[in-house]
Amino acid sequence: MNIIGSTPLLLILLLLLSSFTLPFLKNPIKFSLPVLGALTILSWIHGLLFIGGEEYTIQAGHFEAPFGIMLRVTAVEIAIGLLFMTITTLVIWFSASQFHREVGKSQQKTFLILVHLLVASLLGIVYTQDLFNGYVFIEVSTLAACGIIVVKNKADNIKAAVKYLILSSLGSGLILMGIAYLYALTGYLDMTFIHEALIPIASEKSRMILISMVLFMTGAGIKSALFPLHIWLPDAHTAAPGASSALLSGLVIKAPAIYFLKICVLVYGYEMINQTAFLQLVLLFSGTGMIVGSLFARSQKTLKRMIAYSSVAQMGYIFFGIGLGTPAGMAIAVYHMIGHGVTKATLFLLASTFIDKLGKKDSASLKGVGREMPFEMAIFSLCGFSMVGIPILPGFISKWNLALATIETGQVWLLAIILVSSVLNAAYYFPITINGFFSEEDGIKPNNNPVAKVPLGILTVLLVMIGLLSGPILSLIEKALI
Amino acid sequence: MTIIVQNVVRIIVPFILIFGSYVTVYGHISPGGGFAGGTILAAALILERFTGIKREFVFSKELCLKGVAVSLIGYGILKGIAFMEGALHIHIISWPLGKPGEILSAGIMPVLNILIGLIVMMAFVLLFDLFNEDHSMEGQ
Amino acid sequence: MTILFDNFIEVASIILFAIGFTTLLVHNNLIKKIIGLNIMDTSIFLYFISIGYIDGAHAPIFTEGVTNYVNPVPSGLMLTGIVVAVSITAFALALIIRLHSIYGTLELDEIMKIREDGI
Amino acid sequence: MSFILILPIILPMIMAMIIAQKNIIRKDRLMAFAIFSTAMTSLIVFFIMFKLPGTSLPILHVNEFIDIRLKGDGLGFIFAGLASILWTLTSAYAGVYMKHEGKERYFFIFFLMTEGVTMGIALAGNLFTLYAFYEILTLTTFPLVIHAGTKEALYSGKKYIIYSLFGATLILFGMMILFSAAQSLEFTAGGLAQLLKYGQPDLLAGAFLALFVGFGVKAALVPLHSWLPAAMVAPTPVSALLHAVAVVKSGIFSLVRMTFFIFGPALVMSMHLRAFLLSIVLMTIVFGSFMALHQTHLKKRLAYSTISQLGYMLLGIILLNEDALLGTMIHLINHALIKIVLFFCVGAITYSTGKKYIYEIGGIGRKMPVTMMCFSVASISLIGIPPSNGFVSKWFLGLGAMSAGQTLNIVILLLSAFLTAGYLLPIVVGAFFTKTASDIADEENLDPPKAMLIPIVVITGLVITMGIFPNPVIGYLQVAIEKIFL
Repeated sequence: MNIIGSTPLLLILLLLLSSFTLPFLKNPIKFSLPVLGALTILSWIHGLLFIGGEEYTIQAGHFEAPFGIMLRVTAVEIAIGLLFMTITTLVIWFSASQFHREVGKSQQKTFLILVHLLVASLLGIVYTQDLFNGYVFIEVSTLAACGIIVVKNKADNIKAAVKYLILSSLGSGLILMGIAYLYALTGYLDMTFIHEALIPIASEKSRMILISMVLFMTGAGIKSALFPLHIWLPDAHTAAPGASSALLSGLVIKAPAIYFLKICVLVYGYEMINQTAFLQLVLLFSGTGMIVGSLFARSQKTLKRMIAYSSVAQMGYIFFGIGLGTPAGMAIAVYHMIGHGVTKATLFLLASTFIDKLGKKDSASLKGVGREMPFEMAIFSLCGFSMVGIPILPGFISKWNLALATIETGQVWLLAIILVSSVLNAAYYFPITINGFFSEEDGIKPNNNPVAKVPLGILTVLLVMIGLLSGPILSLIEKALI
Repeated sequence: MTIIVQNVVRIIVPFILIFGSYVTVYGHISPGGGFAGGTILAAALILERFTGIKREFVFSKELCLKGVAVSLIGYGILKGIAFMEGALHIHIISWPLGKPGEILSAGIMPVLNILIGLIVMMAFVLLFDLFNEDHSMEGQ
Repeated sequence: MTILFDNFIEVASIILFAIGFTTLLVHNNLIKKIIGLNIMDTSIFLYFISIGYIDGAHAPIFTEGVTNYVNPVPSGLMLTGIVVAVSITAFALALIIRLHSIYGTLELDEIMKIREDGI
Repeated sequence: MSFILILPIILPMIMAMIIAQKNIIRKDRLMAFAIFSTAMTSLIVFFIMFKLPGTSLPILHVNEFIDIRLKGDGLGFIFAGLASILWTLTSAYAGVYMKHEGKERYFFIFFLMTEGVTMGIALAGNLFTLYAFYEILTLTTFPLVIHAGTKEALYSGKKYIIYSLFGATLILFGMMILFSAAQSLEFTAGGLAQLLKYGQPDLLAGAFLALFVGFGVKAALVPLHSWLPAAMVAPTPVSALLHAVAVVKSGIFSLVRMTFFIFGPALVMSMHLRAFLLSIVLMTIVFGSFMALHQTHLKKRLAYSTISQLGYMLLGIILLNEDALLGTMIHLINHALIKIVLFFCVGAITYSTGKKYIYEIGGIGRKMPVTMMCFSVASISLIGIPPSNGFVSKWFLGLGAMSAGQTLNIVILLLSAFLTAGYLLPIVVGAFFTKTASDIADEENLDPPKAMLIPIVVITGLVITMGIFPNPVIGYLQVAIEKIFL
């Protein structure tokens, strides 16, 4: 049991190791895909065995906390970890047939190396209980993420990557400053130890604690594209090749958010965050993001850019859940990360497929695509429906629960934000579906590039399953967050 | 570069290399360690490149990349085993705790230090080469 | 005032942080942005290390007869921090070199202008 | 045996899937297959209605609120039965009619799917299930609305979907508040008891208003009605069935469910919203009638007439008493029958002569005697001249208004009846008593083929029967309604 129990650590190590092995291989995809697959299966075994169990920690190395680094394993970490592993594997599987057409065969090796590195660091961010360790992993993930943007060697990509890198470094600087404040206050880096040490001095040093909270919020906000700090995201996600966009939008922006969530819950605790005005700030930013992000998305002409702006709005939902400051709100934030991760990854994969097949980037060119590619367009519509909030699909469930949690906190007027945002979502996803299925064709005949349908199918099944199993998932997550 | 500089560098570089190796190897019992040592080693090699000294044995880009990867794998395996042992509380291998002042007494510690030194050195040289010739992608 | 002088390292690091931050945000030149970034990072390192520093204590290496050591943890952390900062800087510089070779300038607003004109 | 409850929903969907396979069903057998499917569905509905009333079937229980559950009760069966019969007859009519519109296979796929969804609305056991089917209804009817594929059709479709989504959002908002107040959305005759104890009545009133307006969008509540006339670009069977029966009646039915099975009459009465709602509803009735007077496009005239008639049903709901609710339910049935006849007749005219405007069809009654006779009968019924069925429903609505003490409403009802006469009778008179327009073909009999004519005649027969022998239906409804007002 010990060995399976420490799977998270093993996953991170094996991913790093396999990443360093890739440069020596002639046909990297043949090695990478089985490795990722095997690790995904491993993580599912671990997940299914432990997700309902007690929370426990894995000690990395020979020292206990507060000196050593601990990995914390609860339903939250397991769920997000599973999401990351599964999506990465499916995206790589999908891109195996397509990636070289978009970027070129020679870059595929670099891409795979970076993806392995990226996933390892993302898992590190999710599982770690040590603030500084989290920071290091965040930096590694930033580098790797920039890397998978610039594998497509175009001017747009480099510019987007520079923008992302600079802003992101700013964010990590702020996070590091926050860590420094907490370390100066308490002398610990382990989240639970900091919490213990903060409780007695909470009222005395409240201003310092507030400053550190705001630092973390801004830092994680930049990296997770919280509304006014999102400016790097549309460029980066649009310029990147399809598989990279799927990973960036599905996973990379989620990791700092979960780091922030863990800081809120574990370091400060519900009592402390609810005493300050800090949560109102989070709610303000996220609420604005939910609406403005959708508005921006509506006015975009390129398909990928629209989906990217929609990510801004959806990250708003996640931070909105965190901003409610209750276990229910946090649980929905986590659930929405899962639901949105799957949906957005699928959407980006499909978008890149359409672009690949039609050779055009704007959403207007999708007219009549549904007749030529009914399978892809149907999945696209399903994802769109999930975003809009058609019942049973995950998007609806997060909205619904978010609303219930909002009513519970007594801020009924915030419901308006959720509803307006979902109407706006409809305003930009429905036209694509409608045009795709019901418009007369423009006469563009798609080329016959093969599309890997199996991973898309699996993603769709996952999407529906997440919706159907929302009850148990949410209750497990909420139990872990109290 | 003038011949004076080149000759001075020719004389200095071996000493720097030795100093770097010293810092690397003694990492676990005195100030220093893999990173610091690796940086010093890299500084020596970069100094050579600056002054334009040609040697028979050059750290080419390919070699550096592979070297970094191999060292990382080695480091990863060793450190990984140590991590996993700690995590599972199994302790198959009882690592010696080491005696102050003895280099080879601390189990895998010196090995790890040397590997880090190699990684850092080659990574820096690689970076320098990349910047020097520009127009090529980052492969770190 | 005395508080400021007593905690001069903290004050210095905050000032440095502010300088770095403004450089990063205000300047249009990409290289200057990177410099700002490095100043910012350095200020944090300074702050962190000053937390662990104990006046008059020895380096944290086991030596006969010494009992008071400086806290080694912040130094260790900052070593990692420096590695991270170095790799970020290196990566950013590599990208900027590429950008320069494409656009022939390092000013962000000029790049924007070229893009608008060109496309 | 309770699993049979899902059959009326699943069966048409499966049939739609089968129809979609080009190699299984040949093009010339589409109509027969559709008739077979819909007839099977109505048989099943009536079997459940008489043999297994009151069964309930949980389908998917994710947690307290995502709980898809079917339950049959009197009102649901009446709606399901009505819809399934009309669907059967329409599929016969549409089989012929759609030949001149084209894309029949495409039409029948969504036609059958919509039937399944409508059955889902009728048999839903809680508000969540209802809402889910209600949203799907928007999605399945959308392709039918834009069937023609022209720019105008797409524009109308967009309008339809935007209005519907706006409504759905309001419904969601109301449901959120409701669920957090009651922790349950189960339909219970007379309303959920938990709501009466909830501490914030203002919040509940807000929820009621949101739900009323939200469902009201599909029920063409003025000023949210404008999608309905626009949607008349759809082929006639679609207009007839979906926009006179399925969609708008689903809106009314959902409102009945929401008002009497979730909130309960007592709670709604205590909300002091009635004056406000009454004014909207009366405006709907009068506005619809006046607008209908102005239309020269036949289908648009009928569409505005529908808006006005839907106002009657809304009135019956917000009067909140037994008679008025009975009036609403009977009018739901009667209006469905009448309106479908009217639409079918108009469709037949368009089919045979290609005419769409009132001024073009003078003297058509002599060329299409059977069609126009049916049209006249339906018109007279809609006006509400005794002993037609329209009179029966208006009688009960009037009784309801009396017992609620709202005598003004009776005046409005009478006024609207006059207006109804004003916009329907000229068509009848013009058809029979003016000279035949010159450009109508000289053939002796322009009545449409039998497959189209039979449904028209059968439904007209039903209209007359409902007028003369309304008692079995009234008795059935009374039993169902009694429980609410206990």
